[in-house]
Amino acid sequence: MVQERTLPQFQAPPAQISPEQGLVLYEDMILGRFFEDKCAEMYYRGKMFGFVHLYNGQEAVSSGVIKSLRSDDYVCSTYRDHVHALSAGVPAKNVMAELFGKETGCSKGRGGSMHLFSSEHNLLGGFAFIGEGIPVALGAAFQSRYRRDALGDTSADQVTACFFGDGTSNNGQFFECLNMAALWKLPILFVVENNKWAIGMAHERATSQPEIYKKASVFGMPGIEVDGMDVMAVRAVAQEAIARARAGEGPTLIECLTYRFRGHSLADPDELRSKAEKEAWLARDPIKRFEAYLVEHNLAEEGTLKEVRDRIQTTIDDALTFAEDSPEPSPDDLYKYIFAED
Amino acid sequence: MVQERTLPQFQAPPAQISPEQGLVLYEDMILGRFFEDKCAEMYYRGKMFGFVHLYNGQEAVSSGVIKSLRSDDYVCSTYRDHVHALSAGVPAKNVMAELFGKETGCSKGRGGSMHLFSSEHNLLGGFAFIGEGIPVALGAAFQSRYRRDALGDTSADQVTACFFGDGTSNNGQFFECLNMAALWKLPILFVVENNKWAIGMAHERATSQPEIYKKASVFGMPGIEVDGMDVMAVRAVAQEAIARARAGEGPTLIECLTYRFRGHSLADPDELRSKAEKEAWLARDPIKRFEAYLVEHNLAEEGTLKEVRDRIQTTIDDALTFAEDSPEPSPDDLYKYIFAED
Amino acid sequence: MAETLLFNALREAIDEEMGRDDTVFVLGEDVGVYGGSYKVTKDLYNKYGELRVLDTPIAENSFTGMAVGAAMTGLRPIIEGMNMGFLLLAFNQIANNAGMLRYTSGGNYKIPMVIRGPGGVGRQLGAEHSQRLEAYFQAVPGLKIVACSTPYNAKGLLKAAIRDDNPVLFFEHVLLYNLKEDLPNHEYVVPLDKAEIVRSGKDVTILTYSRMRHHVTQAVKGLEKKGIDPEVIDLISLKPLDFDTIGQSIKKTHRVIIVEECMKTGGIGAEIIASINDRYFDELDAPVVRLSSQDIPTPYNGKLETLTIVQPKQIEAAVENMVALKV
Amino acid sequence: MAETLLFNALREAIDEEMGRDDTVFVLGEDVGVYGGSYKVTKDLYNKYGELRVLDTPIAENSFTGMAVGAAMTGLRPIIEGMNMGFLLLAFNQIANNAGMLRYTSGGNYKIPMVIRGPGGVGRQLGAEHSQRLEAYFQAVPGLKIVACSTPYNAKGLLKAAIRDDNPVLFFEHVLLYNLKEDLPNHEYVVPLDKAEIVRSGKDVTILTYSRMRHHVTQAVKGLEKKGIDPEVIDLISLKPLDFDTIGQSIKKTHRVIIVEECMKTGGIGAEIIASINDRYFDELDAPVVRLSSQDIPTPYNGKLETLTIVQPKQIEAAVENMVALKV
Ligand SMILES: Cc1ncc(C[n+]2csc(CCOP(=O)(O)OP(=O)(O)O)c2C)c(N)n1
Ligand SMILES: Cc1ncc(C[n+]2csc(CCOP(=O)(O)OP(=O)(O)O)c2C)c(N)n1
Ligand SMILES: [Mg+2]
Ligand SMILES: [Mg+2]
Repeated sequence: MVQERTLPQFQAPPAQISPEQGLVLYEDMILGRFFEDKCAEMYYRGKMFGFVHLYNGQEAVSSGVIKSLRSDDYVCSTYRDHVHALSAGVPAKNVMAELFGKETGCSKGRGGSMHLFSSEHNLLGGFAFIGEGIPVALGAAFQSRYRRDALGDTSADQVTACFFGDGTSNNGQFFECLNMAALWKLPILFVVENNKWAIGMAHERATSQPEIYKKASVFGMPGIEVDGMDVMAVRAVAQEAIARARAGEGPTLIECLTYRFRGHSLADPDELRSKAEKEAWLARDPIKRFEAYLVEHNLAEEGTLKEVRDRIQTTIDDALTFAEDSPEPSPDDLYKYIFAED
Repeated sequence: MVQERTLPQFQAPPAQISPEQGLVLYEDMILGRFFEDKCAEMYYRGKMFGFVHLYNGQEAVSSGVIKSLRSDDYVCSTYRDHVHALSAGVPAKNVMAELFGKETGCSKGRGGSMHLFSSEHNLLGGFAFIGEGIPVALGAAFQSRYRRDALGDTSADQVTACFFGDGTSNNGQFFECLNMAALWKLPILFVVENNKWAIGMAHERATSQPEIYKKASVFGMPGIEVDGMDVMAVRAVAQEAIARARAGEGPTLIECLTYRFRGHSLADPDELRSKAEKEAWLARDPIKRFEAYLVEHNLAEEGTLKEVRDRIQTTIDDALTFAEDSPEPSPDDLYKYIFAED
Repeated sequence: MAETLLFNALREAIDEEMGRDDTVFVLGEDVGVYGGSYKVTKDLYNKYGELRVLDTPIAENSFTGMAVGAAMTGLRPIIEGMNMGFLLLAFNQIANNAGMLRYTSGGNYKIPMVIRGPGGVGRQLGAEHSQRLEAYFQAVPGLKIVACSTPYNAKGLLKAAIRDDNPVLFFEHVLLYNLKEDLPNHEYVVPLDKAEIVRSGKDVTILTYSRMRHHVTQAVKGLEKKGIDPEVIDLISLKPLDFDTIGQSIKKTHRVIIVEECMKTGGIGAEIIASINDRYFDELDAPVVRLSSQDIPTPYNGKLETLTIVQPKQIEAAVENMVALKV
Repeated sequence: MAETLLFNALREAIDEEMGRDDTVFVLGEDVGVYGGSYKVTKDLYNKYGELRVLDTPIAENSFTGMAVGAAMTGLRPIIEGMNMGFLLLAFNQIANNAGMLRYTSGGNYKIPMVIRGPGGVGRQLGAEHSQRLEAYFQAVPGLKIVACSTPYNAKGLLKAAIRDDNPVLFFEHVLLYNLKEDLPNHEYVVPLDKAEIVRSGKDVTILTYSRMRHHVTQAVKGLEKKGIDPEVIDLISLKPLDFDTIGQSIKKTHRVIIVEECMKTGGIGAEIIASINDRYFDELDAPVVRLSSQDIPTPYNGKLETLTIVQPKQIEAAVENMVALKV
């Protein structure tokens, strides 16, 4: 194992967040965690199929970034998209139903785990192929600028947050889009979730320069490294980047150092990551850490947190029931949705 | 017009080069210049067709880099490839014949101006599409390393020089290949001929960071800026990069600041570049400059240089005669060369 | 009526649609300041500004994906492929995102975008600049594929494509930009999904598109002199094919010749023949004749290039031959 | 004889060829340390080292181009597309460089490379992971396209593909990796250009490939019980098609059914029908029947997915119907 990167230190002053905001973040992280745990259960029980990529361990990134956005901002994800969708406001029941391929799924059962969409929540996808979501996110960001500067709509200050992994940062689309975003000062956050692995490929074996945030520099774009296991740290960085983007000052590249607690997908035997590495990162569990922070700073009591967990457990159970009880798409609709008129 | 970049200063001590070497470079630059002038003449006289991209003004790059290579090294070019082919040793007559679509052309008349190939001279192409030659060059460089390190052939120390333009440096393949070359320490030179324009697109309008050589830094690769109008400067930089590559120390990115004295292709009206800009760069004509250098340092006399020019003029005239007199490919061979067995 | 060159007809279409709907914008290499390699966007940069006529870096895959994202969020991008061949670099974005995303998203998003530019075999442009991508893209679900062939249909079809709520691959031909035609002064739109009957006839149905329409027209002159009366149909829509028009013609002539510029294997003609087999097998008096380009990369040499694509004389001979067999 | 799983048959082929010729190497995502997503290169990294089993970054277009360059300079790369769909990102390198460069270079270079990996519709993998690229690539000149379907032919064909001096697109099927078969202990190679007669018969010719071969085999069981005697041909080579074998069969049965997993429009079946039209029109007693996947992105929902691809019952019905019409 190569030398671990030292995580940047971040001391969040308690005043940075209100108790209410703290609970919003906490609830969102718990929702993500419980949702994924339920998926694993369903998959292993043979009730869910296809490739399913879980997000456990990375919750601080999704919650820290997306909960700092406005509801009319845009979110663009990858195949590891359940939790981004939940943070963006897509109801758990519609995400779960999608994973069951039901008509009530957010993609009407047509997409599945890797293709979550919700125009209502400005969730652009759900992209199964590496890197292909980055240009799409760029397009949403371009659209905001277009409305503001070409059409004169001063209210068009939406920001787009685009998520992807360390492995994806070696793909050409990443660089092409950094360039265009910086060149045209587009309101976009490139959020790299560096979880150290791309399936079985250790990040250091795939890149000649593992510090991804530094790549921003040669595009004249700010690049920031953040402890991706600390939701307060991610939130602080995200808020600043969002403010810059909204003010028309352009894009930011944010590299979140994080870790996935499970294999790449539920089909991955996960034999290559060392026990020591896994344990070191499990000890940084972003949820435990945030619980401690909330309690320590008197932002919430353990009892309140437990209430949140119980409530979310119910949400997940309801989502499952909803998904299981929902109807399958009708065979008559096999050709629906190919064209806009369908 | 944006502020011109200041060209890096380079003072070549005369001892850097022998009179013989000086004449080799001079002859190569003259060959490139006269060849292209003849192409323009043929095109305007309606004797040459297709898209023809000339190299006038950039000769110091081709001669400075390729004449520093060994004959068993590899060269990879673009659609602006005539002069790279000549520097690589492809006889002028076979290049000219190719432009006339003749069977004696280096690509047997099948390729044309944008598709020059010569396996005999390790010229990998002639690539008509932006950036697509970069991975191919990477493959040749990988092959050298493979032979040396996987097959134990210690003589396999060939270096690959890969040429492309400023506009191409915004394409994903450029970045993908920088990464792989640095990661695997491949013996390759990425030579960017920054002539400030990509057809009608000014470099500054296409990139968020115009200093291309700096992009190497985030791949852990040396990046060097050089006055591309000074063959001695290019040569010095190339020699160092080649030595590093040959020694197994990996790739180098070289940005040559240069200028094309003609339009993008012979079909380009060239209306966008300002007169002032053109004149400023014409004043830096690499051939005039090198002539002055040779004479000033007593490396050659004007009479010798004139002899070279006369000889090359004859070479070009002979090449033209050869091309015109050569046979067309036979219609019976329409299907030849599709498969290796043909 | 105003005599208009084909490239200007396209330009007018874009200009009119941009004037009509301010969510319409153009992007691509050199579309702005330079005015487009074939001048289809000339001066629009000055008229509409740098965001609505956006000069992009040379990054086809990403700017195509960007257009998809812009379309998903309510704009109507027109991508100019400086040469359509360059869009091979954007194959993934065109197939997976432009073509399939609406379906995969269960109808969450629509993707109104046009991808247009010059395709086809020009004059000694070499293999890579002489592509006929319609064959590569025809199997992609969710795409409409259109080929224009005259100034009149170029203008009307492009306007329709821009208004269409689906992704449209719109092929122009590098050798047709300077065709001239009198165009109506009033506004008009040509439907994307209707084949055009270029010439009514009874002896044989000739199906063609793009530049080959003009090779067919030339051949027809010779055929008329010999008393042969072919029906000529310009397919216009390469996907979906207009089988109403095609079928009616087959029921009349019972003989079909396809003249296409794409390569034979896996080309548009292959799908036409298969569809005719599916639908009109019993109407055929003879096998369909497929005149396609040779299955080779386009050679640079002018004579080989000419041999690679179908020439009017070959069309004439094939029709004559087919009609003779009838007797 | 040793009972071998299909993925291991492929692994043996690669191992044997790498042992035989040290210019053969494998590259792709997770082919090395991880041993390949479907374990086709398991342990080869330890045996041959990191250069001969090269783990690449996720950069399909560039590593494919890199393989082209390595092939031009004397190596014999085998690219693993972790899923063949990802190679849409490398379309340009595959078409323009792997496919066309030899021709365009006037024979200066040959490009011996294999591009292999899983394609086809799996089990609820969603649209992008359920591609059938053979339709997109079949029009590219200079490529050979092969689809394996059993452990036996997988091994022998892959060995032949590696030895071939041309670029070969080699399709495996994501649902066939665990097929088992006894393989000979001696070395063997299966020619790339020969279709395989799976079952001789006289009533109708069924042309199929890849996983659909097994759907056909299932259908045939039912048909046999009904006294129907179909000839089943696994095409193996999708480009070029083996018309010697296909033609002989048509001359015997005069009836053809194509069963393919690719989409109907512009699929392999379209080209087959067109070629049959060109060559054997008069031999046909009935239109060719084309059973293809629906022309839609593969839906995730299991039931819709099942409806999207051809099922054995549909094959049975189609054959019965065709044979019945004969009477
Ligand atoms: C174009 C493309 N190539 C390859 C893949 C297969 N693949 C899926 S996920 C993955 C690794 C991605 O790693 P990273 O970007 O670090 O994201 P993570 O999975 O760690 O979140 C790969 C190679 C793909 N989906 N798309
Ligand atoms: C993939 C691709 N996209 C676009 C083009 C069209 N094109 C040819 S040259 C060129 C400009 C290239 O500029 P640069 O890289 O600076 O090289 P230069 O021509 O200045 O030498 C463009 C856009 C192409 N050939 N290939
Ligand atoms: Mg990762
Ligand atoms: Mg340039």
